Amino acid sequence: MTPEASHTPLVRMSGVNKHFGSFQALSDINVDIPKGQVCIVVGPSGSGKSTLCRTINRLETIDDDGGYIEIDGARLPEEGKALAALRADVGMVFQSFNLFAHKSVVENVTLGPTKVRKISKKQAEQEAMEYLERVGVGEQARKLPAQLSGGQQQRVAIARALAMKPKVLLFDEPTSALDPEMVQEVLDVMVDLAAGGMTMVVVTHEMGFARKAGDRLLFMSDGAVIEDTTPEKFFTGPETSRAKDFLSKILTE
Amino acid sequence: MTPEASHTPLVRMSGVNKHFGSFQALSDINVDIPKGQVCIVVGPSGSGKSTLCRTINRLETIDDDGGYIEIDGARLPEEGKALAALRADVGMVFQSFNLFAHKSVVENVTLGPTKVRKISKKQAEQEAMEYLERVGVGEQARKLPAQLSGGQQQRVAIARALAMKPKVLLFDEPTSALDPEMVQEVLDVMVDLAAGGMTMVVVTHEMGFARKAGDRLLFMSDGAVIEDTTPEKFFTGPETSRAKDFLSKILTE
Amino acid sequence: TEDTAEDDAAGGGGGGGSVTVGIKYDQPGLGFREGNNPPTGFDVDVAKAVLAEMGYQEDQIEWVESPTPQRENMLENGQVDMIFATYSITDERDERVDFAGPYFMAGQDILVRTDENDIKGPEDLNGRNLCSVTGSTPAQNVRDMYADEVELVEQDGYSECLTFLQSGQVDAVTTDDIILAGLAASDEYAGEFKVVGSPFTEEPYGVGLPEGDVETCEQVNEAIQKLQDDGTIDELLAANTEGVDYEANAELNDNIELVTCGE
Amino acid sequence: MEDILFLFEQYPIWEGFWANLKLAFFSAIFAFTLGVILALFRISPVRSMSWLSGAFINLVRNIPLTVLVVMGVLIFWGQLQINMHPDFDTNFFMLATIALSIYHAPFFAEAIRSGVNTVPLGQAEAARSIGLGFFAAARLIIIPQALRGAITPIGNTLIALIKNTTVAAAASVMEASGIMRTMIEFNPNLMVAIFLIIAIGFSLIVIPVGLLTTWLSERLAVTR
Amino acid sequence: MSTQYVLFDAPGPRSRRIITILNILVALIVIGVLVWVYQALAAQGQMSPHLWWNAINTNAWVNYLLPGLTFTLQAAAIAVVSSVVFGLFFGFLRLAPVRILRWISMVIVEFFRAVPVLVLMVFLHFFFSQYLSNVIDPRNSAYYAVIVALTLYNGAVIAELVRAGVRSLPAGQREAALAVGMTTTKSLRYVEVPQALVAMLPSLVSQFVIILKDSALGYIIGFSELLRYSRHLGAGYGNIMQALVVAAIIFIIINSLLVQLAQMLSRRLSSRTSGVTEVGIPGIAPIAGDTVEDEATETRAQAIIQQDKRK
Ligand SMILES: Nc1ncnc2c1ncn2[C@@H]1O[C@H](COP(=O)(O)OP(=O)(O)OP(=O)(O)O)[C@@H](O)[C@H]1O
Ligand SMILES: Nc1ncnc2c1ncn2[C@@H]1O[C@H](COP(=O)(O)OP(=O)(O)OP(=O)(O)O)[C@@H](O)[C@H]1O
Ligand SMILES: [Mg+2]
Ligand SMILES: [Mg+2]
Repeated sequence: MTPEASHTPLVRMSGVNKHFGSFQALSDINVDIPKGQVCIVVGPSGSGKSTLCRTINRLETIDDDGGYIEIDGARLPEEGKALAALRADVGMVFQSFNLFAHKSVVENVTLGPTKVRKISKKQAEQEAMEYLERVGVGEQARKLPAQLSGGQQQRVAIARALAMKPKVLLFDEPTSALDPEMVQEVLDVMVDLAAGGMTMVVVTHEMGFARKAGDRLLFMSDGAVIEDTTPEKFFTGPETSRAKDFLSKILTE
Repeated sequence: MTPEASHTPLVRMSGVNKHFGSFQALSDINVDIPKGQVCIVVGPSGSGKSTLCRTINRLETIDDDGGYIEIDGARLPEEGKALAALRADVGMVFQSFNLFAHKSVVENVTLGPTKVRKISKKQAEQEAMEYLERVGVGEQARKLPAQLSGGQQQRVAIARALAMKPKVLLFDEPTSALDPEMVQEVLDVMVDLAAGGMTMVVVTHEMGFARKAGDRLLFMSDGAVIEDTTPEKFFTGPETSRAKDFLSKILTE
Repeated sequence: TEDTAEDDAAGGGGGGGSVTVGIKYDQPGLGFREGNNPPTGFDVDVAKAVLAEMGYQEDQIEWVESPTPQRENMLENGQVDMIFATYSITDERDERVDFAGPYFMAGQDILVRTDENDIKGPEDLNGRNLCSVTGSTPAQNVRDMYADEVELVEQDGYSECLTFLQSGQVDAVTTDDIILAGLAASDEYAGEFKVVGSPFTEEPYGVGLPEGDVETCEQVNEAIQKLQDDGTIDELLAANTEGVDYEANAELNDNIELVTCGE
Repeated sequence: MEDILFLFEQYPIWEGFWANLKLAFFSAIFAFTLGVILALFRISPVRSMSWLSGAFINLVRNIPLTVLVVMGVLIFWGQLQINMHPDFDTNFFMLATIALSIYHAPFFAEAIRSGVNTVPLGQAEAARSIGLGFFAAARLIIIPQALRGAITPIGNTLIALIKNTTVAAAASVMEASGIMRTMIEFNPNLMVAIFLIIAIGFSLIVIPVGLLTTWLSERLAVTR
Repeated sequence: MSTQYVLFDAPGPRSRRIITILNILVALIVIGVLVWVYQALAAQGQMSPHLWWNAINTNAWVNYLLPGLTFTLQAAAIAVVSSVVFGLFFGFLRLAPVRILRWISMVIVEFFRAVPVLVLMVFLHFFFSQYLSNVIDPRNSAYYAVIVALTLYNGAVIAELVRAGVRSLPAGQREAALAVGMTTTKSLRYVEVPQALVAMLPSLVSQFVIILKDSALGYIIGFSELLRYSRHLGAGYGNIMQALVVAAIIFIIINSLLVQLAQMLSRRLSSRTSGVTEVGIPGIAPIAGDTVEDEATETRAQAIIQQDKRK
């Protein structure tokens, strides 16, 4: 079912399991994501979407039972500097933005490059401004996160992730904490990124976005990926009854 | 424009104004809602939808400038027993459910009937179970609210309101705090109620619901009702430019 | 106590040759001090005279407040070198510190409101309210020896006792006659109180010294002897009780026997 | 070890702690009662009442307890001649109790108020919207939840109160800290042991209260 | 009526009448009580102007109030600085990855929070003058006893504030820092600790109020601070009541200013941290019990450190 990639996938999850205590949050995940692919993840609440997303940069560990995750052909390091270095290559955008509350917008964006990539402050700031302009919040650069709207904060969060020049970007429900009028401005930025060839894993229920920008769609249920298809096919003809059930709940209008 | 009602309207708002300090949250509201009507209220954030809804059972007072509100032909009492009695006749469902956190589900539903309507505990419980069954959470009766999902909590809140056998039900964005999959289960209950002839005022952005169950739609902007029409007409051909603007932001998919 | 911190700041007390003397700060006529002003009173003057005999200049003396309940401690801890603070020589105290002197013989007496006529001596205090200072002998004396039904309130200083006496919360204040005289004479209370005038104990005022400091003790005794012989002490007493209706107990004071140091 | 037994024989250590406990018990009752009244005034819609309570709370909270106790003896008793008991020991015990009660009442009031503040406005609105009147809403919905939210701050205040009973020493009440002082004065060689006896004594009183508070507040916590 | 009361509904006309009546009643009672107090004092001769004047004239300030206030403020200020140092040190120790360190600091912190400050002060006073008389001038032992006792107690409280400050940050802050490639140390250093400190500031300021108030305990061990000096003032001029009232007012004014500063900081800073800047109930330290059990349930943040370290 999986669309085959001709060379090493950028992200490979192979036989990944994850337990919280006795509860199994991920079961036998096998997913290869080639470079440039935009992979949408959908599924009911509690199905393991966030967990899947977070294991990719090891904010959650995985079970030590032979399953593994590779980024760009290299095993995910388990700790220390190597892990930090890997995380620098994997950007993440959270549902609740998680901007650093004590730093201005531009400092939020430069903090990673200067402290992790050791780029000069000046250059980091110049680049940060470019990213901020690109996501449309250049004018807010000197403000504190608390002074921005949710939509603006999330776009700053995207700029912060981009500033690390990541190989892949993870989005965990980036628009679900936003007021309806602000959803679109964030999705627009994401569509641009997708069009620009960024490899992305996006947990979202925004079907418009999924159809417009998604190359592939994973449907999760009870910790397993039970459909691995394209957004178009999924929304028009889901194969499993759980997916049908799920869609009937979501698509009410 | 308002669909004329032949007899006394169940809810009449006439020349209602409301200030918060110097800020005018409602300006000159004139709305009659006949028995059985399902009246949808939409509008941008801050336009006064919640305020309108809350003035109807006097959770907000209105300005003392000649404007008035009548329920079933009687002026809204200003305080004391009379106000409490009136509120018992006007059910309200909140965005954040507001179930009594220290009481079980069934106690939440029986509290009003036993303490306000003075119905025997036994009968109240029996009725409560019927309402809980009707909204599909009969099995959760002995749990505490915090143990339920949002959708279940909101359905309990509806059962709690119904148990008072109200003349009119007010809903203030009843689904906007819910996860997408749970929205439908709540809307389904509301559609049922509407079909059963309940008079309802519903602040919501769920267009599917508005179209399916709404008899009438009020579009608010800056505290005033600037369109008073039907859902169908509103979504297909809004008259004012503000409504068009609003719709273009909401309807992105 | 920390008054010394301020003394240091004020530059009081010269280098190696300074001596720290504990006195009362709140007993007008005996030991009294306001802020950084020089202290005044009979004890202070005697201390100066004694120390002068021992070869100390006035600017070599550091004054420290030594409230009644803390006197033994201050000597034991080395907070002061000597104490001139209406310090009666008793056996109990002698176990913890050493005394030189006495330089004056006081007697315990009772202070009452001017219009009080029922209290003529300690026996009359049964069922009445009496005020004295925490840790001082007089109060216990009265209770143990004369009036076991007296209600006793102890305060940190006599000034509180006077306010209580003035407001009627206590009927009598007891301590040494000379202290009472000084208090009764102060401007604030002029005419309100009287000393009953029948001292019922002997209170030999000694100079408190750290246990075992025989050398200083002997020096102090020598100085006191000289000051008594040449009448200086009488002069100082007269100067400090000027205008007060007070006569020292002549019989006792005329031939004071000094303690033997090092016993 | 013998020395320590000697201390227990020679000095009224138990009586001292007992005095602290008695002070704490009575002060806690009075302070809590006054605190409830202050809290009700504070959250009432009557401006003058809430202002009055606020003024009292802010004044008293900013005065050191020692000053209050000393004022109690020197002003309340000494100057204003308010006698509560002809027996001086009892009288000063009562004075200390009053000072402790006045001092801690604002803290109890704030604890209760913060408990009320843990109840979301929505709970009150929901209660009103099903037709419950003021008293019914307060009794059935708000107070039960507010009390649970107030357990922790009330426990904190109670612990502070227990420790603060030592300040009664300034009103010549013979309690543990005063006895400790006498003991050290006469047995300076046992100073550390004496301190540990008193310190551990207080820990044994205070820590269980803390644990009980935590246990209660967790058990009764309202999960939202 | 834009203020919302949890307990009270928006008032109608009858309630408004009742409120007005109550307002008048309260005003009358307050005036009555004030008049009564005034007359009771006047009857005692306590209202005579010279008694009050003697408590606030130049002599009173120069010789009594200012010297006393200086000592009070000096002791409090030193205690504030040293307790912050103590608190930061033990606070971070309580977050340390080594279990034994966490334990040691927990025992120390809990001990000093459970012992009454006065008991500590009395002990230290004797201890310093007995055993440390060659280090500390015995004449100043009460002064140092006050400072050290305040430091130990308030330092323990601040240690709890530090720990609570880091704990109260949402886990997302650390996760975001890790996600841009910071190590756990860098995340602590650049993201968590700065925010925890900002969040703590208002509580620190209100801790200053506690320290200032507790410095008056020094009165009992003979430290000449404001209270003792004003007692001397009262003793010298027969106006004990007036002198104590003036001392109380000085305390009230200084502490109110500090409380206002704390509240202002808490408003200003709340947008600069994702921690909680609430001051809580100024004047009461959090209880002992609630930390003992925390030891078992490690913080989410700690769990992540551990996670990264393990394996
Ligand atoms: N730290 C944790 N400890 C224990 N269980 C957890 C933890 N995190 C997640 N879980 C559980 O794992 C399951 C999957 O969680 P996850 O957050 O991945 O779901 P999700 O699909 O993202 O849901 P949602 O749409 O609600 O965000 C859930 O049942 C959740 O309760
Ligand atoms: N208690 C209050 N005090 C002051 N202003 C208020 C209060 N409640 C509401 N407002 C103001 O009144 C206006 C209308 O508020 P309302 O909550 O009715 O808007 P709304 O249309 O329901 O918005 P939303 O879609 O965000 O819920 C807003 O500008 C709001 O800031
Ligand atoms: Mg999720
Ligand atoms: Mg609203």
